Amino acid sequence: MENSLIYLDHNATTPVAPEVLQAMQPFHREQFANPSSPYRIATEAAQARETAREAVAELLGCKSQEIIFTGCGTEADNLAIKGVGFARRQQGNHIITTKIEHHAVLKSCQWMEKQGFELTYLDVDETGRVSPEQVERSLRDDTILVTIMHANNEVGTVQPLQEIGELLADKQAYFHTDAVQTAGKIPFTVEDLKVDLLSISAHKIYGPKGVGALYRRQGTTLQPLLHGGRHENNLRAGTENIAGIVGLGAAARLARKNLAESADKRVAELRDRLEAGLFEKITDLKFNGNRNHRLPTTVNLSFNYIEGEAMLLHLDAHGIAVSSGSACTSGTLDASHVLLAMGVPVELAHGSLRFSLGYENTEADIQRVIDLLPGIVRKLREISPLYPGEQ
Amino acid sequence: MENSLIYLDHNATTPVAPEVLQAMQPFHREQFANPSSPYRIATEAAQARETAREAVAELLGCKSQEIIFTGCGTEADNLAIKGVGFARRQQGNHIITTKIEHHAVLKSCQWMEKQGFELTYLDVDETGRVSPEQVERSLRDDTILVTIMHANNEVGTVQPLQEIGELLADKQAYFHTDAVQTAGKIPFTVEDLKVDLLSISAHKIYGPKGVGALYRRQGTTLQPLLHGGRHENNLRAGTENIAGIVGLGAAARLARKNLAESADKRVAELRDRLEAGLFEKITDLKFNGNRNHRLPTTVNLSFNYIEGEAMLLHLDAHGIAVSSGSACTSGTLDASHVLLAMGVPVELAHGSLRFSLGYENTEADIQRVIDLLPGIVRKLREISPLYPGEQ
Amino acid sequence: MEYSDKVMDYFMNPKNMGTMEEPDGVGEVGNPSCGDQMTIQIKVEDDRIVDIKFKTFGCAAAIATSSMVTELARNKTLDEALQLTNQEVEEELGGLPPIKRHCSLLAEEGLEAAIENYRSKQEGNS
Amino acid sequence: MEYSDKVMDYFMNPKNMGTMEEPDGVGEVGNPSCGDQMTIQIKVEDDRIVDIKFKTFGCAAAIATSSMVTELARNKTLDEALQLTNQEVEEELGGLPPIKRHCSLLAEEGLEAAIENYRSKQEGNS
Ligand SMILES: Cc1ncc(COP(=O)(O)O)c(C=O)c1O
Ligand SMILES: Cc1ncc(COP(=O)(O)O)c(C=O)c1O
Repeated sequence: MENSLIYLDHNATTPVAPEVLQAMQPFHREQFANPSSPYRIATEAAQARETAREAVAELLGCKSQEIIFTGCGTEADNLAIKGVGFARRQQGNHIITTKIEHHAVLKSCQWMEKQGFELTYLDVDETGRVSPEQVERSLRDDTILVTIMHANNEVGTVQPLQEIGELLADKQAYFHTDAVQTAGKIPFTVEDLKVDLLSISAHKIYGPKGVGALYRRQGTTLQPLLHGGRHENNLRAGTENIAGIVGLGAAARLARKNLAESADKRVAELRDRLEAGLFEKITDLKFNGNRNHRLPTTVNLSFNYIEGEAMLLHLDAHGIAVSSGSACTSGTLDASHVLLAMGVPVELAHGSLRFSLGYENTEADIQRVIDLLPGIVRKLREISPLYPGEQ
Repeated sequence: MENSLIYLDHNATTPVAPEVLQAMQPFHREQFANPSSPYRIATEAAQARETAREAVAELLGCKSQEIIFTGCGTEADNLAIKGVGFARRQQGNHIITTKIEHHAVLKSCQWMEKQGFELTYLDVDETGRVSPEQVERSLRDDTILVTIMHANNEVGTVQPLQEIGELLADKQAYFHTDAVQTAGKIPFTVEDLKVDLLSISAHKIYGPKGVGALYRRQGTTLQPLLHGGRHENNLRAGTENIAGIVGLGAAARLARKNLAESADKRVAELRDRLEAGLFEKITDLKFNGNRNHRLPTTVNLSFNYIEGEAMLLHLDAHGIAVSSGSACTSGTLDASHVLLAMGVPVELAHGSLRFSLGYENTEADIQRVIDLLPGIVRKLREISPLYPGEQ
Repeated sequence: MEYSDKVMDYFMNPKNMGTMEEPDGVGEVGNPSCGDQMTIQIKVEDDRIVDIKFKTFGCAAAIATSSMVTELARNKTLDEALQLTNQEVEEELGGLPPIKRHCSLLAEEGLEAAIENYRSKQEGNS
Repeated sequence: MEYSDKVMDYFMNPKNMGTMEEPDGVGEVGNPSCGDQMTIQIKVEDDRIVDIKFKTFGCAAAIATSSMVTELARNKTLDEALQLTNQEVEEELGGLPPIKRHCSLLAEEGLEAAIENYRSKQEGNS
């Protein structure tokens, strides 16, 4: 079954690339030592960790001391938000974010509200974009943090971070972005975005699950989230997951190579072909997102009259893996908070599919979806009491 | 060099066992899906996670729903302490712990003090043991949590948790233990210890780094530390590190098998041989710990007149890896807080070595240490201005 | 989350799907903005359901339970059909994932609504 | 944390280790409860250090810097020797890990204390 799998859910997670897996291999049984120890084999592990840190820093265009390794993207987001909040309570009490953040940011912000912080949740337009003017209007003297994701995981809309970063430049508020969906997928540096803090996660870019990182501009005040040993410059305790960290480093190197070879452009072409093919064959289809500012990997569509999971399971029966809404929020039956914030009607939000492509996808993969999905949609529409029939 | 390595620092970390590594292998590139997704390959990943949960539950003698996977032992400790503290603030404000906890507990408790909680840090006797009576005397009406480690990582002293658990049975205070050094190394169940919360870490028992777990007795109120998706029963967000979790499950199974085969007794015999051999050949040696209540893997000794790191590096030059104090606190020059709390004079605390054995150690390994260390000690004592010469 | 084979079968190949000419009773329950809606039609002879059809907008569980409830109700008297519970529907399907339980309520309510509708029309006629 | 090869060499095979009969000056600095203590002895002829010995309780860095400072001071005039800084000692060793920097202070202070001790004895004699 796995052989014939067509995987189109790369925004949820990716397979570990062969070169990444190989880089990790020696750190399980051979160079397994705890890098905090002073003996020789431990020093080797510590060196491998620092080499990985440099690779991540190169991907993000920052200094290697500015990288803090964490246990996942979620932890990086939590560390940024709670770490800044608790560290800067003296300076102020107000945090700005958006309504379309990943739950790692949204739920952290909601928790901060319970701790007495004041939160502003910004609206987005119908393409999922925040306006810099609105950020500016929401700024207060006591705003200590603005956290706005780089690209949304569900619809792929990329935010105007540079403009927002510029208007924050002379403000006391720190600027954090959740770049879990963009790091390694589109070219940028932390200087381009003008951010102080930026979260990434290895498993979204062909690295292992269970490791992420937070970029923290030098001088940015932060409290640790995990207290304990003096690991990661006293900002993240816990024996380092050396194999995972080495894997993130290798994934960062691979991502740079792919970007240098315009792999992002190739994947965008495939994605555009998929989108065009589906629009050609399926009526009552709605595009969700922003065609000018979008991740190259992602297309999100709403199929009127039918529900997303039903389509997804039919595709799965043909060995095609896609997502309806965000994988992280499955286990809930609510419609995507992102689509709703964009003003998509609830029925259409329930009827959405996200296709997220990866570097290993082929034209044949795309063609198969274009061949199969219209029949599935027809079948489900026949079952649907909402469908008025072909007009 | 690695071939001839004699590794005697298993309390710091362990190599991943071959069977554990093998169990993890399929989850990097084949069954790599995000287990939250509803399609088939994701379901397989979710099943692997649940199988691992059962294995951990079997090791600890609890229900599998009572296991929360985390990113490391440190995170499990932080989750227990902060998670209970924030969840039970209404019930009370007082937390009891000891002076010899791992920094993951100690620093979490100190942070809680900054958040307005009141902490009691219990003393230990000269063997590193807490007295249940003292726990009882320290209990208050507003005590919401007692956190006492199961066995200390530096000296191996095992605490009388059962007695403490019994006296807490009719109190409102939850009982947490950091069992990172005991789970899988000595046989016990959570019922034996009468605890409500218990932390473990995979890399101490031949599992991978970057994964741990918290046992949480059903009904125990807890707030998450990492907010985000609804993973781990809403108590720990972040895409699950499936390979790591499967590795922890395999390590738990291996640990049960080893315990069933009395591997703990064999390792204790080797350890006793090492201890006896060193006492026979080296004068002015001090035993740190409790010979009746001790981890089978561990012996901690103070070598009068000389300093630990110097011995450690000489041993390293011979390919022997040991620890002086806790690996997690290296990077600091303070003497071990554990030895100081036990009343060991500062010079002797500076002159301590921890040998922590593992299942792969042989008699030949031990003999080599007994052969080499006396000469190293002699050499360093000759350099030492404190050494009065052989009496 | 995982569906039983039987759920998947009833979802992929739903039985009694569609509409009929001149149904004797029609039930419409649910709401697309809640993610599911169901229409159920029955044909009644001698107080017995002799034909039954449904259409459902919703997830796999909603479609499968809709289909199953029509299977179970067919050839039952109206009173017997009213005894059908969502538990029975679920059990027939080999269980549902906990977060999908509410879907089986839709099916039960749909059938009830259709019988209700038939009976109120009968009263109107009599 | 990692030591340079030269630190390791001076630590594993310390030069000028030991004590001498009738030293002209003795310096004792540090404190075992802080983790290191050093004794340094010098023999002086014509205001020049002609022999020098040390003993050190402490970590590898403390032992290596002790040994290096004795190497650097030997055959220097007392004034020249007093010019020796902990930076020089560190540099000669190819650097020290940041958290070990303080150890090179011990060596500098030990040498100063020994020269001080010699000079104060001279004053007593004259
Ligand atoms: C007793 C104890 N608790 C907690 C920890 C922390 O575990 P981890 O390194 O997995 O974060 C350790 C080891 O470092 C330990 O020995
Ligand atoms: C935008 C975004 N932020 C954060 C996360 C969380 O990352 P992780 O799953 O590594 O915790 C994800 C993915 O799940 C994501 O897509």
